[in-house]
Amino acid sequence: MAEPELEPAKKAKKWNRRLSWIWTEYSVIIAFLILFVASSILSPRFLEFSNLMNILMQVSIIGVIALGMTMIMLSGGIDLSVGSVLALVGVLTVIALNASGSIFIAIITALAVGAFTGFLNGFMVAKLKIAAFIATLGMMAAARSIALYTSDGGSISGEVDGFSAISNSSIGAIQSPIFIFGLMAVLVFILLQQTRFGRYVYAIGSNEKGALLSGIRVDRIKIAVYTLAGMLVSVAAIIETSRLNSISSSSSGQLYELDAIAAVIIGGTRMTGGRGKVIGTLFGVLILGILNNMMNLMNVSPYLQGFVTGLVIIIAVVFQKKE
Amino acid sequence: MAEPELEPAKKAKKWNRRLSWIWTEYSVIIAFLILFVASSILSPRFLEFSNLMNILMQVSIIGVIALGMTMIMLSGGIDLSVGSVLALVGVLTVIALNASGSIFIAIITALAVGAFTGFLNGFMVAKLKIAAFIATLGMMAAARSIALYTSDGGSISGEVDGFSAISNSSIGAIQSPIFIFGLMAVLVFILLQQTRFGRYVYAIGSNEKGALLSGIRVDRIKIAVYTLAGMLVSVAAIIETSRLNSISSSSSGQLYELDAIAAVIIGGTRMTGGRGKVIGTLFGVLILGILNNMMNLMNVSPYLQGFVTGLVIIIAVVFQKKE
Amino acid sequence: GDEEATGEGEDGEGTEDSDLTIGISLPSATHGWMGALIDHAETEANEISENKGIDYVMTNAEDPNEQANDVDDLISQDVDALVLLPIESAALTPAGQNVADADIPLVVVDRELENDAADVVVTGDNEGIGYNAGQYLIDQLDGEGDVVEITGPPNSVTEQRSAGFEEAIEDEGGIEVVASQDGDFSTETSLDVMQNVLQAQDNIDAVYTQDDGMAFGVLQAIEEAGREDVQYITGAGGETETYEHIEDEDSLITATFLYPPFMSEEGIRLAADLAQGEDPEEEEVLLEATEVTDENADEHYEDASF
Amino acid sequence: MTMSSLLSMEHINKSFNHVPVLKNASINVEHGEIHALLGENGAGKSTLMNILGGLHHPDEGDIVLDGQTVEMTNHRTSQSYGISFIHQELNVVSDLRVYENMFLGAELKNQFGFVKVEEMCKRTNEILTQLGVNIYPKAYVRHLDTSYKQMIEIARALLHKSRLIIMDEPTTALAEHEVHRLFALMKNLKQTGVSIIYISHKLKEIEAVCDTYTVLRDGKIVGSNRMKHDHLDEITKMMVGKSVSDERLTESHPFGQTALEVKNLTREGFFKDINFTVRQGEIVGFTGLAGDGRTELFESLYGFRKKYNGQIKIFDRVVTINHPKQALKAGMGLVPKDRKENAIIKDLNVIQNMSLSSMAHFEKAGFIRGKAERERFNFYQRKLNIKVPNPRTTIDKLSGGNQQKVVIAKWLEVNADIIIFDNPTQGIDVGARREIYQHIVSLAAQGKAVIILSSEAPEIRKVCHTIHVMYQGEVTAQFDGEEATDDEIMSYATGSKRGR
Ligand SMILES: Nc1ncnc2c1ncn2[C@@H]1O[C@H](COP(=O)(O)OP(=O)(O)OP(=O)(O)O)[C@@H](O)[C@H]1O
Ligand SMILES: Nc1ncnc2c1ncn2[C@@H]1O[C@H](COP(=O)(O)OP(=O)(O)OP(=O)(O)O)[C@@H](O)[C@H]1O
Ligand SMILES: [Mg+2]
Ligand SMILES: [Mg+2]
Repeated sequence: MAEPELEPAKKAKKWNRRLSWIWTEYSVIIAFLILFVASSILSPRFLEFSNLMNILMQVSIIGVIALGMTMIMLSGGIDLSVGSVLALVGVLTVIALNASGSIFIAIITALAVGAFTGFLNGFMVAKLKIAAFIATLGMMAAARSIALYTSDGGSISGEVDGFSAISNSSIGAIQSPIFIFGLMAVLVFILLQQTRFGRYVYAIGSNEKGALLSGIRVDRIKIAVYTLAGMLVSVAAIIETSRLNSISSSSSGQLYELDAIAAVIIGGTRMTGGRGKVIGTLFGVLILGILNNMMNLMNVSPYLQGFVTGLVIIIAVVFQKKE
Repeated sequence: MAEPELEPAKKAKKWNRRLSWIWTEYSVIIAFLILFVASSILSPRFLEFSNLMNILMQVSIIGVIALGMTMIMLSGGIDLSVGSVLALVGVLTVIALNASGSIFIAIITALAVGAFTGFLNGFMVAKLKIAAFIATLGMMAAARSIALYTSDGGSISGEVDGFSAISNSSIGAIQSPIFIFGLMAVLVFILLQQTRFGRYVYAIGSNEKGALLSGIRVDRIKIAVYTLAGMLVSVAAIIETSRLNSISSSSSGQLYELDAIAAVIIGGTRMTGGRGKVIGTLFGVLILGILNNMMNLMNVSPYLQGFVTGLVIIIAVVFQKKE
Repeated sequence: GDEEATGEGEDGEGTEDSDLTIGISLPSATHGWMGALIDHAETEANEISENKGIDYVMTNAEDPNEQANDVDDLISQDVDALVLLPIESAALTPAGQNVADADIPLVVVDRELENDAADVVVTGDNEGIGYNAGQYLIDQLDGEGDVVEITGPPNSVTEQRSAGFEEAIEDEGGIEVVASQDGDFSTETSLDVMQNVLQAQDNIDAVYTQDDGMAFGVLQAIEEAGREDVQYITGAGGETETYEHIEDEDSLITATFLYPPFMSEEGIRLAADLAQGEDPEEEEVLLEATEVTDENADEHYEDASF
Repeated sequence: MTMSSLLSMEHINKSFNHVPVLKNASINVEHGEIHALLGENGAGKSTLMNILGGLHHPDEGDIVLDGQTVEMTNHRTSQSYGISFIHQELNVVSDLRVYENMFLGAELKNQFGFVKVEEMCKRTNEILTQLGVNIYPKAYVRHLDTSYKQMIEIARALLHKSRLIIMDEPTTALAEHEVHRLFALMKNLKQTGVSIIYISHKLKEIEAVCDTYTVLRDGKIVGSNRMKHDHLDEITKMMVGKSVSDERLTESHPFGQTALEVKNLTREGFFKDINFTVRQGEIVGFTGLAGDGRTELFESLYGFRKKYNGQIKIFDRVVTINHPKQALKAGMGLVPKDRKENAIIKDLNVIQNMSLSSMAHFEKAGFIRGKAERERFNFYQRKLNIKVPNPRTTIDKLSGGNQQKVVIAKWLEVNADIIIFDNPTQGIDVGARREIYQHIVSLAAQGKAVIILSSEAPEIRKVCHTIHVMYQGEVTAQFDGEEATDDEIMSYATGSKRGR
């Protein structure tokens, strides 16, 4: 008898629950939407197609790096070396390019250098049991140093035709860096969600000992994670180097680590690992991208931009529902 | 009957145990000693009294910051904002100094600003439950931004006689920054080892939920930790501002967070909290100080200094006995 | 007299009279211009050490305090002359005083100290860059137009280059700065920033950048956007690539204003002289922010080295 | 050694930091038997099994499997020999889903390397159904109760076709009917030739399911035999070195004033309309199945969970408690369950763990008096018979049971007027268990109001004056401790009877 009365309440509850689920899982998307709508209102230019493409283009480099950072942070680690490694990869790539004249060799060099530095990071973390923060801090100093040393502190430019086409061509209306970013995002998404490797990454980040006792080769997985992330840095380095057809050993990649980490955390990945999603990172990257774009569009004083960025990062994170 | 035979073995065992204990607890001291001896051999200048005093002088600012960082990291947090906050404190201190003409008011301002930013960090971490990394990253951006804004991006100098005496006077043969550093170290040591507050800090870093269930006001302790650390940054800012009688809103404090964190970790404090010692941090700070000093003394190529630093940090950490 | 003073202590064995050392304290290479400056300094110091047997010790610092530390280190090493490029003028002023107090000849490069501790000052003209660029654009635009400023990261160099520019255009009512954004002395950042600025501004007649590297990023952004309204981009510094652009008729980069990184060479040469006990010929060497356009680019091409 | 033995570990010696833990220990397990490994807390049971599981390396001794001496390099070697290990401490990965935990390290994949989600869910469901638990395979483990987590660990061991399953205290977090299901399953496995080494401090269980036993005492083997009904007393004596009586501990005495009164306490989705009182000197028990809401109820009372409706009165004063610290000040203490997660601070040493909630007792002029702490610890060490090599070692080096004793010492030191013990004897051996209950009884005799939460009705019956039975967040029955029977309690706890 009480049934008809209960029904609506039940339904409401169900809706409630679903909403709260969406909120928990996707609060970053909501934050993104709010920022997006606010931006459209604040600046009429914002919604123009070319501007939206600009934003995507601008986030593609940090975006690719943030994908690797997501994997690392899911596994419970962190990588402070990405910016320096980007500069190192860029420098060695251009050197290889100019020496060999072959774009193919340049790309192979880039991937090899990124993979190798990533491997070293992973080795230090997994085998030598150095805290990821300190291991990659060391790598950050070392990689920048080698980049400066090999290029005498300056910047070097590609001398081979066609290399700059990598980043400066379009597929339809979409510029290739955006396309590469999208492709990498899909790959990392599949890797994390659909394969056993991805499962292990989450397991290690959540409970390393439990993962170990389940027979997972924690060390190898960690090394693989850092190596893959290093290769994603290589991809980012290729995009960046090819876009300007040059790389600066001193200024390229400065502070990219902070942007990438911020994007990952805004995207809802937990600092200590085990929880988070690639999709969150994508929106985290976009939030930062829109923010930079808007501050330029609105000509905000450069002195105050740091303040605005800091504030938005914190609001976006507070916004995430806590358990 | 077997006794006389057993005795030496027993003694050896006891020694073994004691040595392995020293090793576990104080491997950073051994690393320090090795570096110290190596430096004395590599450079005849190294052991000169004035050089040793220089080193102490040079580490005093990072040292004071690292003391606060030690507390924060023991509690399971991290503070990326220290460098920016140092600049902000410095700027506001000099403004207060010049406006009031009173050194006392300047010092009070410094402590208040540091305490307030620290409090905000602690509030975000403890009450808003934002990951310390991201909360203090936001603060890092915001504090630098305010510093730049209030001083138009430039540097400002003290105009009151006597302010620069704070850092530029000596007590006996010991310059006052060294003295201040020593005093702060003793205070933090006592706080952490001899008071309930310190015990709580360790407990929270080790098992936050367990600490809460033990009746510890986890939130308050965390806020207190960040607030105290902020005040130590104020002390560092006073030393720095007074030493140079000026502060730069753009470049002062750059990357101090990395140095301080590196010192804490080299000193054996665990990234995730609950374990570590002030004494370790002291030696961590000294290791970094000697390293910088030696690279200058030996004229290592500026491009390669990062490499050497990175390498030594990693070796010092590997060196620590792992469990 | 100086030499005897520094020769005290027990380093007697094997010491020759010509065993001189120059101390060099520079910021670290966080952008291209500084990287080039350090490179020039190192090359010149090596050359002097080969030719004249004068050793050198170089230090690099991230922040003013570290640099003050470096200077202390160099003083306690009894260097015979010191070359200093202060990260911040005010902050390094006491350190400069310490050098003077230790009777060590001091050459200050790029940025002046706030006291007279320096024996010689070698500087470029940061305000001049801004001022000359402003004048140049006023001339080119006939005193009227919308200009975008791409600045360096917030610091005193940026401040001076902005102030000079402002001063120049202040008198000309017709020039309006429609946007002023931070390009971080980086080509990549400037590209991104300029893309966004182009989005916001319908009409831009010229872009004043505070660094050649940033001019390249700005140029690329304009070309990609296919914008026809922009007619002039100016740089600062004097990179080889900039001259190529200036000589290229089609390039929008039409002028740059010298701020040569080889000023460090000059500084080290002077320091070597001072270390050998010679008196400086002049106390101030001002390297002017000479305007380089297609008319005089070939004259300067030789000197460009980064 | 007979050829038919599945496993024999021979003459195992093992020391930690030069303190011998296993002294010439041996154990022999046949095919298809359930072998009990018994001993007091800290006797070395887990250590012996960790050696078998490849987690520790013996200083001396051999492991012989099917007649062949094997080297257990690491835990993966052990797994490759067909040995599954359910560890004493839970090792589930709480951020993964149930089926992901089940198949962790042994995922089913298709030819493209992608994981076969649906199939894994199906298999998970099958096994969990056998165990009589009904969990959605895609649920996140972090949302589950401890007993379910434990079930998942067990189910995982069953999933792999093992020859030998080590179960180190698998039932500490389980309710009785769950234990029965587990036993039925173990007996089935036995029929298929699988052997099980079973560690537990609950001798009733041992008697019900084990065929043979080995008793360890201080790292030495003191006996090994086939299990017979009348061996229990003897086994106890072997373990503890003396016999332990089984009779009711509590005597009736007059109670003092009402210390705690709870009215209409409700928390949406957890518990509802809770009313009870506890007087000074009274011991009140709360029992039921896992997930009955009792832990949530008392954590709310204690201020750990903040939102509830209703009224709490402590000594006639209405109080609002929003933080454990306020509870402590109001005179209420709580000994939490799940020691590893909630109770021990693993980086603090044993003494510091003991003093953590009552630092004021050890302070002078704001500074900690280390000597006072140490002396106080010595007192509890004697009183509770805590075995610890060196009180300055971190607490995680102690055996599970001794850790629990330190936790109890910590709360004895707090000296609250009202003390809530949530599952206080989790992982405690028979001898110590009795000791702990004796302490609880003597607390009551001193006029404290005591509340005990436990799933083990037979056990708390011996101590409690009053017993409340909970079912799905409600108190369904209230008994006098002396007249309650296990069966009756059970029928209310399972919901088959309501309202009393
Ligand atoms: N916000 C704060 N700032 C600085 N120190 C604090 C702060 N909160 C707590 N403390 C210090 O932490 C320690 C423990 O604080 P807590 O409030 O838990 O103590 P307590 O046992 O409740 O003491 P009381 O009974 O006096 O309230 C004390 O030494 C206190 O001085
Ligand atoms: N990693 C370790 N380091 C040092 N000592 C250890 C370690 N592991 C165990 N011990 C010590 O070895 C002894 C035996 O511990 P073990 O865990 O085997 O006991 P147990 O019989 O399983 O006890 P319980 O029934 O309480 O689980 C204890 O005294 C314990 O303190
Ligand atoms: Mg055990
Ligand atoms: Mg209080």
